[in-house]
Amino acid sequence: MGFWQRFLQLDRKWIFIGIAIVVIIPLIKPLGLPIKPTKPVIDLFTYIDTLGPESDPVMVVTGFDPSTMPELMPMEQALLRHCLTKGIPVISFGGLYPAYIGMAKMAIDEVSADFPDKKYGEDYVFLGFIPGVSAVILSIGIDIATTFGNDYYGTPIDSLPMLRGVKNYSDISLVVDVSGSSTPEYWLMYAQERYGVNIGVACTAVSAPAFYAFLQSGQFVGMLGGLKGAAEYEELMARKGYPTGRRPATIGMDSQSLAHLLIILLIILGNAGYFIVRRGERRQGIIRRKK
Amino acid sequence: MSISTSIWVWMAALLTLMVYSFLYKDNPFYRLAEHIFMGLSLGYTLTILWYNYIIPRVYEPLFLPPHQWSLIFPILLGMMTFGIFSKKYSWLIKYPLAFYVGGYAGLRIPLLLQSWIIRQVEASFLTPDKFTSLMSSINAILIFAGLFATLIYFYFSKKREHGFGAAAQVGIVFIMVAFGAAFGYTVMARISLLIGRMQFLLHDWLGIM
Amino acid sequence: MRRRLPVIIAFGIGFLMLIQYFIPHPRSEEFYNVIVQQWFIIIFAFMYIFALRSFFMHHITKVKRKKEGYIFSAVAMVSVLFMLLSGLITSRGPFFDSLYNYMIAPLQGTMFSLLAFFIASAAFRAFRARNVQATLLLVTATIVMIGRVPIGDYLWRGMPDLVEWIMTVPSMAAMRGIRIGVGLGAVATAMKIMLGIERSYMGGE
Amino acid sequence: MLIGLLFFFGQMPITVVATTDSISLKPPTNLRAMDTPNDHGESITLFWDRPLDISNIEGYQIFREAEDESLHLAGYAPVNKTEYLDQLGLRNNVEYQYSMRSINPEGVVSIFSELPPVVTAYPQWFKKNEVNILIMIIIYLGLVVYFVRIARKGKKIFLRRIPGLDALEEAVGRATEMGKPILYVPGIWPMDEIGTIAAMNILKPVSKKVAQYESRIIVPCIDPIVMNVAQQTVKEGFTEAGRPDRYNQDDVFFLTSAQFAYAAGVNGIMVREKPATNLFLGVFFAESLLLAETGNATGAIQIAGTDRVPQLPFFVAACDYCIMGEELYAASAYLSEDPRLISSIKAQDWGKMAILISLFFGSVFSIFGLRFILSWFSAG
Repeated sequence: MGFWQRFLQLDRKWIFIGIAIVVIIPLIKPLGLPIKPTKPVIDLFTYIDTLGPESDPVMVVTGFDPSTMPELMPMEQALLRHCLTKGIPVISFGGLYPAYIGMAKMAIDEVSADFPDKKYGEDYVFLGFIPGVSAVILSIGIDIATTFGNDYYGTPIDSLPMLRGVKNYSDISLVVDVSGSSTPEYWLMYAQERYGVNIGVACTAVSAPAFYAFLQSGQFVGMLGGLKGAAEYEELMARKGYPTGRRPATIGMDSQSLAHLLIILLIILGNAGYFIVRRGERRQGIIRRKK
Repeated sequence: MSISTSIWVWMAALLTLMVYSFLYKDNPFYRLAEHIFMGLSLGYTLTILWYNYIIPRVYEPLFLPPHQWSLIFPILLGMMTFGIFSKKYSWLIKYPLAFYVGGYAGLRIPLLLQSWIIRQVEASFLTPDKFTSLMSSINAILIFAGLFATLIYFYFSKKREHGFGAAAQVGIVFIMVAFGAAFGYTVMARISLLIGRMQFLLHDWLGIM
Repeated sequence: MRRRLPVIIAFGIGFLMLIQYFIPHPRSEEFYNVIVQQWFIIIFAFMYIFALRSFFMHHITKVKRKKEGYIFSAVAMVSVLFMLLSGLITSRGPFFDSLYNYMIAPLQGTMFSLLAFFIASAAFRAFRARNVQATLLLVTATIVMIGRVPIGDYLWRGMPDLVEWIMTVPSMAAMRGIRIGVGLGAVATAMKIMLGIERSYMGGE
Repeated sequence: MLIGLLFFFGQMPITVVATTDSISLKPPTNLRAMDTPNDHGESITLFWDRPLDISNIEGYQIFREAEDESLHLAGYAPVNKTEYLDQLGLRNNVEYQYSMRSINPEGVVSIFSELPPVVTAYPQWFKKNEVNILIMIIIYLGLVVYFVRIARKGKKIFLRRIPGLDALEEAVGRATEMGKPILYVPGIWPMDEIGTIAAMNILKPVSKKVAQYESRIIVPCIDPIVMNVAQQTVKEGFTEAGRPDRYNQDDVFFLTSAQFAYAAGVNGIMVREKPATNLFLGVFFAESLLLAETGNATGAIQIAGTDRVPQLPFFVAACDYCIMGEELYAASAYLSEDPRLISSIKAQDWGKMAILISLFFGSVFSIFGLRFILSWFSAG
């Protein structure tokens, strides 16, 4: 049996080992493969980047649980970092479902630890979960203080200096929903269409195609899709010289790229082998027939 | 960063490794993780069922005032399942099954019609607003043709001859492109999951990245 | 009668649930809620008794007969009781949450992530250009795969756009076609059940 | 929650700042309030015309008052809107008085608009906007019944082959030859999905074949109702084949209750029991490839079928045969050889044809500005 024949029957364990290697090695020793930001990411980044300390706050909504955390946590952290770096007031909203609040807390705690000069209540606030889903989105459009009452830590909204003068969506420059589900559609339907607030979306690679239509129609300001979107956002921040932290998405993206390349390589080699073996078999067939 | 000292993180890490051992071959570690997993998930489901469903939707309405006595009917219906213990009355289980399956069948009909048929058809008409540019016109016609061919591919009661056969051939071309695209598209998400698990092992557990 | 009554029940409740959809009145919503959130749940709960019986019988038999690997059956049974009791005793307290977060969730995530390996081996094995159809499948998959990572962008600027075009034009056309077909088939099946033409789900006649 | 909100809004002071700005700022005109149609009540729709000069306006504040609700801010709409749906804290059959005013970015407000007549929200008994769906159901039901009647008269219907189903018999036979069991995985969704019901419908003819071949079938279940149905179905299948003695209830069992735990368990069964044939028929999600790839590694013949479109590529890649989409529903009819079931497939085809014709003529007419066919397919 020739090399190609054996290759075609390659035990899948070798493929598994290959995938493990190309995923693990870049995580330990990042390669720094180049990343080229795409338009939806640039749009969202630029929108936030033009804001400043005097702008209306940006609201970052947490919409994911541990199952989609690998993709979405880097996005949420990059967005929070960007805002804090630029001094844009940030409202971190713990989400429409109770399962998301833990993720939101983790994100804001980790990021704010890197910005010791930013004060809670003045530079950023953290709003907790309240039940109601679409009713919550609607009532933020009327009055934030009465919707939430207190922030996550139990402080009345009225006594948070940052939120003075922030009444509803008309005083918010952008809502970004970092979501592992279809909640961006709720924000679109209830906040954007009803109240005209700008919406950005950060979602998993799987749900990104579903939101493309809204992006094209201009209903979303911009979009981060999957680990790639997060990595592009980190890249844009790095280009501007902003602090980016550990850049988890960029690190992950190296693994992602290598894994894709390995799979493609396997497909190509598999087909090459297939054709070589088949041609060999055909030739043998011809020889046999001649005999 | 250094290796984790939390017993919980260690537990999670060991279970993770046990599952990955399946990639080499079936072994007692995988088998242990598998059975723990099956057991814990079932226990979890039962707990959730108890607190989120049985207590608020059955126990409380029935035993707390105002008593919702009508719930006796589904309970009787449910008790009919016990018929399977006896040969003579085993047919009794057909009643709750008929109720449950029949009810859902009726419930699904308008929903299926709306989201799987009407919305899809509604979006597929070639209306003048789809012909704003050359590219959009080509795309609109391609989608339209692809949809036609795919539907014809699934036609059961006609021989695939002449035009019909050709259309079905075109249909399978579109279907294969769609499958390839879906496959390729999913690769990214699956690799991301693996990266997430590896980051857990390397960062949260071993503390080496 | 014994044969017809279940069919009549299936039709009756099916018809009511169908009509309910078209009535927005709170009465109709209440009917829906009672049936779906209470009646169906109760039937479901009774069926669960049998599911649990099946689960434990399956494993107890293994342990009793000391079948190969019976120890794992014991582990499975202990795990159920352990999780259930820790949920009930602590009324879903932090310990219960930790069991979920550090045992169930990682197991779930890891099982899910096995797909990264399997998708690679499946692609290697299945994506061979045997005929036109298979070639289309593998070429599209490869293009989409490469267009999704930054390298695709470097190979050819238009790569991400091409991927998007594939997703939104030919792929969408086929997906829609399949969906409409599935919709028609599912509605027909549901109607056959309501009409009692199809009743293998209750064991047949 | 909503009651709480209402309470808050009720407490809110309304500050009216009268400045020169507030005089130049004009309120919306022609405010109309009506009950939102085709709903369960508790909702009112407002319409208005924009003021002529909107240059300095940021949006409109909407106020509401009732006998037991003092005048309070009930909503907000951005400047370009002319419609608002009020659903927060409304009650049926209560008379509400609405009013509106404009607000500029500095928070300066205009005077109130003219008051429209009082309005009440009330529920309706029929969704008039979805009557098209009802009509389609009736027509389709008529088609199904019609073809079933024709079948009773004994008219033969041509059906094309489905390769996966043709292979089924061979796959069952192979398992018997090898003396190994057949694994039937009925998906991971409860009995409320039509795809799962279809899986149960196929299970009966399959188990009948299994009994005829004196083979063994293993059916691990994830849902209690599916398990009960599967037990009934397999038992009946064995009985019909005249082999009730071969039915083993312990082979149709409840495995566990969660998606990936189930996948882990089924994988375990596949590598330990080494079934000769794996059938994955029903509703599958991400676990599809986990199962199919493990089954492939054990060398089993695999036939898969699902109505979940996103999972089809994985089954196509990792299984020997794949029953695609609606073929799953047709499969039980094909296998049962019951003319009544087979005939209903004809109704499906007619449905397809009707859709194709509507799409074609709807598109052609719409180019000439006639949109009546399009309106049949508007969802609500």
